[in-house]
Amino acid sequence: MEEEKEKHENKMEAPGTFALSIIFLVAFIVMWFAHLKWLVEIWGVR
Amino acid sequence: MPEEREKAEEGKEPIPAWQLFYDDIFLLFFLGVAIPTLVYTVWGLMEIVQIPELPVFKP
Amino acid sequence: MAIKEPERIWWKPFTRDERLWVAMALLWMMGSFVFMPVYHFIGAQNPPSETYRVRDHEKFRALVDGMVAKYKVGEDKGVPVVKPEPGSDVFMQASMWQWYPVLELEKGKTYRIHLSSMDITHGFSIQPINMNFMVVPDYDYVLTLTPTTAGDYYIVCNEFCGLGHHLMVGKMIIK
Amino acid sequence: MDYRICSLTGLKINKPAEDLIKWNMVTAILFLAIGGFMGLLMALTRWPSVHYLDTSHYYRFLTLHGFDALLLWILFFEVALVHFTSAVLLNTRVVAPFSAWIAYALMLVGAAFVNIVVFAGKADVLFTSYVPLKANGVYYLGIIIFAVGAIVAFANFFANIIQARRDKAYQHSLPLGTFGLAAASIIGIVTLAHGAVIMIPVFFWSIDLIKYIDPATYRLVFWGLGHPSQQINVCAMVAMWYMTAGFVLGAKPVNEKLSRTAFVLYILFINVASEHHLLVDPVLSSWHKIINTSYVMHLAVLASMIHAFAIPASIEVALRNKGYTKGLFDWLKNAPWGNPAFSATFLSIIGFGFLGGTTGVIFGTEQFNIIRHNTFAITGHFHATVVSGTTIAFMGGTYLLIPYIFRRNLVLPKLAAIQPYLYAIGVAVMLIGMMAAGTYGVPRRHWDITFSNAIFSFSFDPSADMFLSMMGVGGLFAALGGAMFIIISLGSIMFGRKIQ
Repeated sequence: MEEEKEKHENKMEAPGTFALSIIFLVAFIVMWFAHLKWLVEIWGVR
Repeated sequence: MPEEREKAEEGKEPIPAWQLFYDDIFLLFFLGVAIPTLVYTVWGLMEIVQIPELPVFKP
Repeated sequence: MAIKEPERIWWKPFTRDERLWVAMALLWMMGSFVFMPVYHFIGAQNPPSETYRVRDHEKFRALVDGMVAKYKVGEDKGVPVVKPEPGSDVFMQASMWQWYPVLELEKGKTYRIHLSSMDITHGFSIQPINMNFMVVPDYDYVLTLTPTTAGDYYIVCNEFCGLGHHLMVGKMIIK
Repeated sequence: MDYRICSLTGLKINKPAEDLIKWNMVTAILFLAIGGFMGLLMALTRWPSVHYLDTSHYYRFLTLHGFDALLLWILFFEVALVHFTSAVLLNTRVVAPFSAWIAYALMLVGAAFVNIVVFAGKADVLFTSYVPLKANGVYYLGIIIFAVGAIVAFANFFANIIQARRDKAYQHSLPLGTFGLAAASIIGIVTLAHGAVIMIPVFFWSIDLIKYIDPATYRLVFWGLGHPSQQINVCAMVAMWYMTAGFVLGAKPVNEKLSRTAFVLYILFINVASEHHLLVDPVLSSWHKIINTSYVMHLAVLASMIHAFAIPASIEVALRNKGYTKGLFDWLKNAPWGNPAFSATFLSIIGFGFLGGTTGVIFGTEQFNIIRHNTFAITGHFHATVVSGTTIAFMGGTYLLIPYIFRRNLVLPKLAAIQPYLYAIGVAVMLIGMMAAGTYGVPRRHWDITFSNAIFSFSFDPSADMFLSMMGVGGLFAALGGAMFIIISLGSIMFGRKIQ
């Protein structure tokens, strides 16, 4: 039972999707930081 | 553990509490109405009511 | 299946890829959430929230006129150009379809810019620096603004305000 | 009871449910045709070298484009999904067909009021109709009637669920597709209640019975309608993704706990995203802005990222089980790309995730909103979510349901196979053009960005013109793809070969 559970928990069910998701996350982070760059270029306001 | 397996086969193993919570559509309904209404609408209206009048500025 | 009722107990542990993905996504989301309050204290660019209620539009108009009378330094296409003192309260009036008056500000100095509308909702969009704020009638929105680059800047209305919406352009001169 | 057994899926289909789904779907498609045509006119006007419509027609048709394409097409389709998931998927019945038809009639009457009054030129106020901008009373009355009808329709979902439970149509848990529509219905009721609450006083104000509506209060409560109505779409769209993967490939959610957690996070937290529209408003305090825009700590965004993983993963697992196990992407190569229901779903996941979701989180961040609010980038963002996300998903849903519900095969199957690609590429080009133009400060909802007759004249960076032209070209392709969808779907419903 324990063994079975461990085996399940160490399984990669969808490695292809996982790789695609990482690409997505990287694109997301790059876009976010591009906006941070645009933000600091504007005038000060508060 | 054979005993446990037997129990599961009979369908007697208790359903986890989280699963019961997720299955309770009407509790979710209540929370789904209450959270945005309080956090967004009611709080927002309270702030709108409390906005001060335009003070006097020296020209 | 998404189209059938799941097995009796579906509350089951995640596999490795699921666990990793949820952890990474959660980490990134927490990071981008914490950014907001943190930048509020350390950043120079934050949405202002100082606001006053303007029950009487004439009261705001009188403040604008008082400022124009005191600080007027010229005219640009018939609109008075005003050069207020750094640090002072500056009043900018929006109406269909004009920004009044033209402001002349000093680079690197801080001003308290009051925005209010005399009629309907307008959008205060400084171009080409691309900073955008809303101007709501019956409210005074105070931007504590520090222009950091010199040049001519234009104020475009970017909230629909009737058929003359596209004619509503104002000007700011930063020296 | 009046049931038939679907020969393709084995589902037990209740006759009133079938009729309700048919009528709501056809109505949705007709409003998409109107709204989409208006969208074409919008693209042709904002394309600088074409600049087709005059000022007043631009704003008039923009009002209609927003209402028909954003609210009517999507909500009518969602009501069809309400009946599909709460009655058909559970092999049970619509418990109160009469009230479901009342809901349909109210929605249709409200929709007709708004369309007629806008066409007549009495309500050039755009979708948001910010007071004190005033439209004819019929406009607000139409919205109220429509909202009440939609509330009744979503309430029907819960009535059906209670009855299904009594009929022992399910034991403990709803199927995931139904659970997704439960999330959509919960959000729908919150949303439409906000709409009714604010539109009723505004209606009285428009006929001079009430003197004053506070503009800030209107903005706050209106966005309790305006933004969450898009969150209904998100839930319904994600449920559609799961269901299409299930019907087409027999895919099974990789982990019910994961997928359901994501829906629960939507129910609890996604609605506060209304604040996105008020970030650079006066009135609200910074804490209200931060807590609300964070979707309560970005947990609702986490939910989208979970779905974005869980659905392709379920597709991958299903295809791997069919034997496509070589390497990382063999399954992707061998997916049924020629099936428009599947390809539309996959394109919708990519479009919504990469373009819509990311920009939504970024533009919804309190500070970033200063540089994006009311620029064309915002228009790009919500076209990414609503068009390249929801609309494409529902197009796939239409292709999926025509054989099951209308019992007809698709006409022009070759055209149907390429339609999702043409539409998705057109929309992607269009909205990338919009987003890029927005980074140069080009405003949304603006007839003439050359400011040729304005007192102070000013020009945007010339690159903005290039991106606006890109938007125009993309818009043309999208319109072509949209027209193909209308022809194929209505053609199949009327003339498709009958399935026994």
